[in-house]
Amino acid sequence: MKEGPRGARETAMFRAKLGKMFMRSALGQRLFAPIVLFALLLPAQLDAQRARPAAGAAPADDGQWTMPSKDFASTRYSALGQINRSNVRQLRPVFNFDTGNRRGHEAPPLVIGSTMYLVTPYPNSVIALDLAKPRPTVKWTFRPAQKRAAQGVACCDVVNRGAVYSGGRLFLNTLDGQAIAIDAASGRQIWRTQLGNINKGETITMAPLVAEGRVLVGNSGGEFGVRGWIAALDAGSGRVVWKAYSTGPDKDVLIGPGFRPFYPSDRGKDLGVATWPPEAWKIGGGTVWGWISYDPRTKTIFYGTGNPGPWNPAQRPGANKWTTGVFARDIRTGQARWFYQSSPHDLYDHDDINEQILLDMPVGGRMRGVLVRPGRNGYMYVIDRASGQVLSADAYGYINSARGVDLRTGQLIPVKEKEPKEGRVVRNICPAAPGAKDWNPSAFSPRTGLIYVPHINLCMDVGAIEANYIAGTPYVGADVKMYPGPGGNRGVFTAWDPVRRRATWELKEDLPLWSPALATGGDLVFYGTMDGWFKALDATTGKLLWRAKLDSGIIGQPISYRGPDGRQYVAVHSGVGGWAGAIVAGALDPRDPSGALGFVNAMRDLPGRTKAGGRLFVFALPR
Amino acid sequence: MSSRFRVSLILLAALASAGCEREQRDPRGKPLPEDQSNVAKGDPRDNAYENVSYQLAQGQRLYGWMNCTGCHAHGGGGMGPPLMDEEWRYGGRMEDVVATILNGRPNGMPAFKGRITEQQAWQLAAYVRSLSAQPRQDVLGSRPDKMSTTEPATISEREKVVDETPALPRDEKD
Amino acid sequence: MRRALPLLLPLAGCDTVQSMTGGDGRQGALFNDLFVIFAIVTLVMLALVLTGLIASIFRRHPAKSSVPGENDEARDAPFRPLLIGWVALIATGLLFLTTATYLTDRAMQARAPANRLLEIEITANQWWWDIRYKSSKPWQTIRTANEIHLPVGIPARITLKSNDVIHSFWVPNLAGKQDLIPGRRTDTVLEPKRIGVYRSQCAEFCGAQHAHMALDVTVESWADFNAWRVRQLTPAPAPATPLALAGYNYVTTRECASCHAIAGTPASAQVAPDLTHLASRRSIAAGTFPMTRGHLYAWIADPQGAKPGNNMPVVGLEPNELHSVIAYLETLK
Amino acid sequence: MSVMSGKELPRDGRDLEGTELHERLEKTWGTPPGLWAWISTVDHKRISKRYIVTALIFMLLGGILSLVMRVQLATPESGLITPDRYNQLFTMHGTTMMFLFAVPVMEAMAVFLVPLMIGTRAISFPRLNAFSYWIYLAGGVLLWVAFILNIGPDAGWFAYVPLSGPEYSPGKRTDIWAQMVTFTEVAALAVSVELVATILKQRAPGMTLSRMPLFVWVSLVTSFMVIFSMPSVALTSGFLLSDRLVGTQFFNPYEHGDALLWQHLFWFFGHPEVYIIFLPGVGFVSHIVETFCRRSVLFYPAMVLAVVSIGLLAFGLWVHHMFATGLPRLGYAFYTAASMAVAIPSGVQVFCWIATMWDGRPRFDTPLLYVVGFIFTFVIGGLTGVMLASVPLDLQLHDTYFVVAHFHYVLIGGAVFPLLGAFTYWFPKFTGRMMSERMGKWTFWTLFLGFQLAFAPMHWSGILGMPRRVYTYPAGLGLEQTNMLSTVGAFAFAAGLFMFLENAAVSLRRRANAGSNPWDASGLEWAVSSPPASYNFAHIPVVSSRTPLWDNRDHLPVMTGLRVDDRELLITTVMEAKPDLREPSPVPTAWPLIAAIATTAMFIASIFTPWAVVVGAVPTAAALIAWFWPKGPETPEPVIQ
Repeated sequence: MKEGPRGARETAMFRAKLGKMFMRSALGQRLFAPIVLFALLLPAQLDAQRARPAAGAAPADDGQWTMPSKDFASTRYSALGQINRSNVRQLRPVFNFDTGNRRGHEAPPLVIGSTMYLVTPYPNSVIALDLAKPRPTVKWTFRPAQKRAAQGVACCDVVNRGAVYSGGRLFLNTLDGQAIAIDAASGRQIWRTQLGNINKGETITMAPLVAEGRVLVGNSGGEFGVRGWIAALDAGSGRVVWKAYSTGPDKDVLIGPGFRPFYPSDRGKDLGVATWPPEAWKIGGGTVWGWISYDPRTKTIFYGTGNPGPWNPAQRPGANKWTTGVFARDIRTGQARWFYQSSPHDLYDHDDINEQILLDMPVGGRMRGVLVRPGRNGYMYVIDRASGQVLSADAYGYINSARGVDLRTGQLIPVKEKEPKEGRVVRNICPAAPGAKDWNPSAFSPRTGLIYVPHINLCMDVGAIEANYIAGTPYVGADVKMYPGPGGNRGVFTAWDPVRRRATWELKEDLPLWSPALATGGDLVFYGTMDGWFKALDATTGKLLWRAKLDSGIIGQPISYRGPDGRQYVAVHSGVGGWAGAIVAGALDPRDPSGALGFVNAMRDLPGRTKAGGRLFVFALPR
Repeated sequence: MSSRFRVSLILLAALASAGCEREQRDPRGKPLPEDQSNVAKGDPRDNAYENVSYQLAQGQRLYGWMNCTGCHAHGGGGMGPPLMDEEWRYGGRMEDVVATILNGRPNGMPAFKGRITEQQAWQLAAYVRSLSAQPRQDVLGSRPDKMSTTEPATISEREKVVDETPALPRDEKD
Repeated sequence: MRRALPLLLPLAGCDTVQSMTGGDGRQGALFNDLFVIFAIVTLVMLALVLTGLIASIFRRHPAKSSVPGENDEARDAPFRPLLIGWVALIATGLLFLTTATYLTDRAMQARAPANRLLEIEITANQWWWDIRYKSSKPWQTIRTANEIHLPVGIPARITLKSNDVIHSFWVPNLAGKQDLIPGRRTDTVLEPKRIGVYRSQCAEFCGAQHAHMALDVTVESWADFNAWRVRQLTPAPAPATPLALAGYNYVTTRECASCHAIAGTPASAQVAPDLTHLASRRSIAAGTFPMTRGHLYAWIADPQGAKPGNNMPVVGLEPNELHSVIAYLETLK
Repeated sequence: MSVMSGKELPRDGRDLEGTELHERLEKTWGTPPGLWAWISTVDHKRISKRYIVTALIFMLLGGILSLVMRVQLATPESGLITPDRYNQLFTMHGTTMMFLFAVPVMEAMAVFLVPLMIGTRAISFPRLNAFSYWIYLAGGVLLWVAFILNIGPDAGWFAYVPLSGPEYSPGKRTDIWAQMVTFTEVAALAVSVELVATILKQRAPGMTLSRMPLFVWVSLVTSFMVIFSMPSVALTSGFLLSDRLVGTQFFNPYEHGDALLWQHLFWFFGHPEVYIIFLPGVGFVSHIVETFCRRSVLFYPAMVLAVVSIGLLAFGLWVHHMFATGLPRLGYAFYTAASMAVAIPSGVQVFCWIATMWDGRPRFDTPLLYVVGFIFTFVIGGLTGVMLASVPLDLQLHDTYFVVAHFHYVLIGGAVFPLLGAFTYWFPKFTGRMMSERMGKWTFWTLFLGFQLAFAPMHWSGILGMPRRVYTYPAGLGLEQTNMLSTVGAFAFAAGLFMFLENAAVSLRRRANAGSNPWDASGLEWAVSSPPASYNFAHIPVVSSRTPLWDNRDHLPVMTGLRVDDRELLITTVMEAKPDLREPSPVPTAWPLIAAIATTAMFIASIFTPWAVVVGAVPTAAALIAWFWPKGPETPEPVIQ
């Protein structure tokens, strides 16, 4: 990709001219026009105007769904196009399956061959369904042995974000901190490794990523003063190959000579200690509970680190490295390549764990290998995959707590008046603690070149108080009340054009969007709402084309697959919960606005609009 | 005159017993009764903690210090169940709440035995019960000097959000 | 002149560690100067009044026979110039004192250049002081309690805040008071002039143990101060004896660790004084007792004994636990 | 011009003289014996005496508390009383002395003396006067019963938030304190309104503003000060109560309330309060000086001007209580200047008294001794006050024992010494009996020396770094000797007070022998019998000078024309005191007591549930309706000249 900006433009112009000449000629019009047009326009789109998944990270679709993000580039794009804009209205449920669990179902079903695998919230049972049968039946169920007490240290409902299939095995994490490999055929446990310690508040809720024979696992517990880490386990044995902490001395963080951060503020010795008050890094958070992307060409993983602990910023002066930032690491050794901190000295629990979609796209006229991530702090970051340079950072939600990102230094420019202070409630901070977008990932369609971002529009009041660290109990130090942001809508569904750096279209949703998006080759996007509507939109215009009401709110990850019968299916879990749905899943009392770390205040109407549930729904066109 | 005097003395004594109980300030807490045979009548410490303002105020302070807020918020719950409703998973008497605090419960409530003193557990239990309005309401102060948790915040005026859904032939429902 | 103040105070005897007469800080010295000025002026005024009073009592008054109230108004007239003079004298005196006040206040407010300032943040709690020495390098932040060290001759800016009620920060030997008010941030500057040990005490009524809310102030040479600062940054040593180890195990896992922190150990709680260098401090429980083994025993065995109502509970340690806890705490130099 | 009469009225008693007139008037105005009459009386003299006796009882109680505190502080680290109890003790001491003793006793003196000094038969709004006493009594009893039940307030007499707020003062202690403030402020406001109306509209004919006795001037100024300052504390104690009881956020910094709001509002009342207590002392001293020097006080206009200007300045210096809070420095200069400026009018007053002594023929009877003690003590207190007005000095001296010494010098020196002098001076008027002069002199010297011994060392305690409101102090700070001296002095002072009461009690048992004007004083109050008859004046006197009894030694001119068979007052014009109207005066009734009981029940119950305000409003309203129910045409009639 060594094309200069001028070269790209000239190529495009040449092709356009060529096309016009052919169109004008009689021969072209009659015979060749359709073929030539297709041949000329497609590469023109790909090359000059549109983003496309990173080469090698998003292989051609085989109709299966083996990992929650669909591919290493994290596109959540299914190329299946049987269901499309014209026939989606006939979509109807073909079967459903009750998981028997009534907490927040954030996991996606996986489909490998003719088997579908479900992972429930705690106790994290794995259920294999045989799709070959006319009415799918349970092949086997796996119930991991785990500690009940883990439920007490799960910050935001006892969720699990899914398993991964690789080489005949399923890999999943349990709430009490284990990584487990099971045989996909039999449901038999192959190995299990205890990684987290719930007595310190460590849990694991993330879905692992498997590549290069490594299972990548990170911990949760940023609200408990744990020390964040990511570990690579040998997929065969479950042995820990490397483990990189998010705080502490360089040797713990696996920062070595190969570490070349783009910005000077990230260079220096042992910044994971020096940017903290003494000892604070040991209980400083930076957990890795979100999404990992992988670039097979450079053997690099990209992942974000969570918030520093406690929330009350006065207790941790300094930049608090390496929390709330993106790491690029060598998957083989774990050695860090670069780091970028989107919220230095995080003030608002803006974990930086959101998805990074690996794209190749023109930036300033030149094709760059980038990762695009809608950050918790409300900025859509475009970061160079090789160097860690922020190429652009544009607000995709309402932000009044920052003035922007200084692209020269990479630093977020905070608004002083919105900094939480001890002794006085700071009001109307936007975005709120869950950010402009929380964990629920976006989808990217190479057909439209748009990123589909399901996100939220909440603001909050924060009253910071001195947090007290007691191992295994929450370490937060803030009273929070959230409420709808400007406009009054709590959710937004945005189609973002990464090249033009703006939203192409936007859809307001009353409730926060807590479910991820799915894009398909039929130019459709699917997502669910917390009151149980499963919706399909026109991917180019955002027009609602179809919707169905499920028995409980949707926070699950929708997928699409080709069934054994060759038909395209769309599947999603209902089962409201998570941080936003804790008021229903945990039966919280709406009279206390500070419940669920302040989320209850924004969701007081949810119990009247949906109920707890846990059921898989599969949709298809009529036969 | 003397009979009136006697009546007022009795009234004063009644007031004294009522007033004194709520206003006692015993920084060392009440010791365990020597004679435990009378368990049926309830632990005598119940009243000594939950009807005493000082002990409730101590419980309120500890509720924050011991990070109860982190899981149970200010009664509404979060990671842990709400405490301001009428439901008690493990019993709602003082003794039950104290036992829950000290010994923990299997679904995630950590044990605080050895982390706080027994006296502090009783203070906490008294405060926890006050969240659901169990003890007398004139015992605990109206609010702490912290963010208000009785008023919902609505700084940004909430407008009615129109659901931009077109009329569909039928909505699928299972 | 500042040495003249003690002369005015015969009972003072000598400067103590908690006395306004010390003048051991820049503001304290200015206070002394101004106090002497006020004392002289007010004593002169008092002398004038008393002279007049005594003279009018003992002067030879006119005979008693005349009618009361006769010609009173006419007899007022001769006193008029005297009254005007008296008012003029008072007004002049007040003007003089107001000017002296204004100039002293200005001198006290004069701030040293920021680069020479030491930044300290003091948070008041019922009934102890939480101390943080700030630094542009966060890892050099020092956290301690109930004791501050200051290098002589270097101004220290002290940021003050409160976690609960209103307190007042006051080192009489060094400078005047500044309240610590919840919801507000206030600050003051201390500029000690003499090496020494001083005592500060909360000066705004703050509840049950207002009387036992003191702060030890050590003013020392720059070298000594730096040595202290380096020592404060070191984490607690590992316990060396079996007894201390038993104490370590207790302190870092049991009730103590729910409120106190000791750097270098798992105990990281923040609602009570930091204990990392407890044994190096001059006193226990915010200036309630001197730091001795006996007082440490007394304090930990029954914190509600000498400081009733404070927030440290009676844990009820067994004797062997108490011995080991004390043995460990004594290693926290 | 000796007699101005209305038109011929058959019942006006103009022709009556001596015993017959007395009997007719006594039948109209008197209070018959018996419990019912005792409850329903509206006679300002009886109510004033109740006020004074009650206030003195509270003073004794508050004094006992201070002795207990002094015993605790006599030695370092004394374990005599717990800190919890000690905090209640000093809060009760301050609250009792300020709210239940000093202000009420000064107002009570005015309630007794002002109608007599201005020559009227009754105070205006006499039922309100009765009501104010019952309310005051209820507030005081509430506080003290609570204290005995261990619910005594413990946040200091100025109860700074957030310490006094819902989180840091659990229980009902502070609620009781705040509600007691409500009681006393209702009482004080009521009395002030009565006094203002009485002084402005009921002066004897001819008593123009420039002939008003100084004590009446002082009462007028302090009454206005009460009217302007009390609403401030009413507001802020209302805020505190609603924060504590229904969870409002006035003082919660987290919810953008402000702890300093309390201090501003409290001291906007609290500082004038000091002058409300001290100014009546100025009045007492002026009268005593005049009588015992046998010469009117020099420069009457300057004295009046000084009193008025102190009254105005008092509202401009509340911030000098808040110098350590870190308010903007620039504003401090104003408050420093205003605080120091008070020295000028005070200096004028001291000059005038001393010059009066110089020019007069002083007879050093006990009342004048108190004046001498007052001048000495008050001048010292005033000068330390000048020190405290200076920001750099105040930042050191504030909230130390230096301040404790200062305000005891000002309040005991400036108000209690004059008050004791005034008690001695007017004792014959109150009771018809003289106090023992010999005992009086012993008492004075004991009090004076005891006071100096108790409070002078406190200056040193403060300078040596002893903060106020500490229940103990460590050894080795040099505080042992000064505190021991203070304790010894406090007991001596207490002994002096006991001697004073003993003297009064012994004197009361003597035969009434004082006569109407034992001191040969000049004011109208000495024109009536001792103790005065229920109707005060058989005929309304007519005044033509500031010293009517000296200027008309043989026969005080009077006017007639008021009814003898009905309660009627002469209303005169505000400035010139020309006869204007004849106004009916209410008859005795129990409704004030019933209204007070209803109000008290509502106030106290509101501590326990806010619904009490709603429920309690009904009986209170009913009592008030009954109280004010019109009983027929009672319109004032003009005086026809």
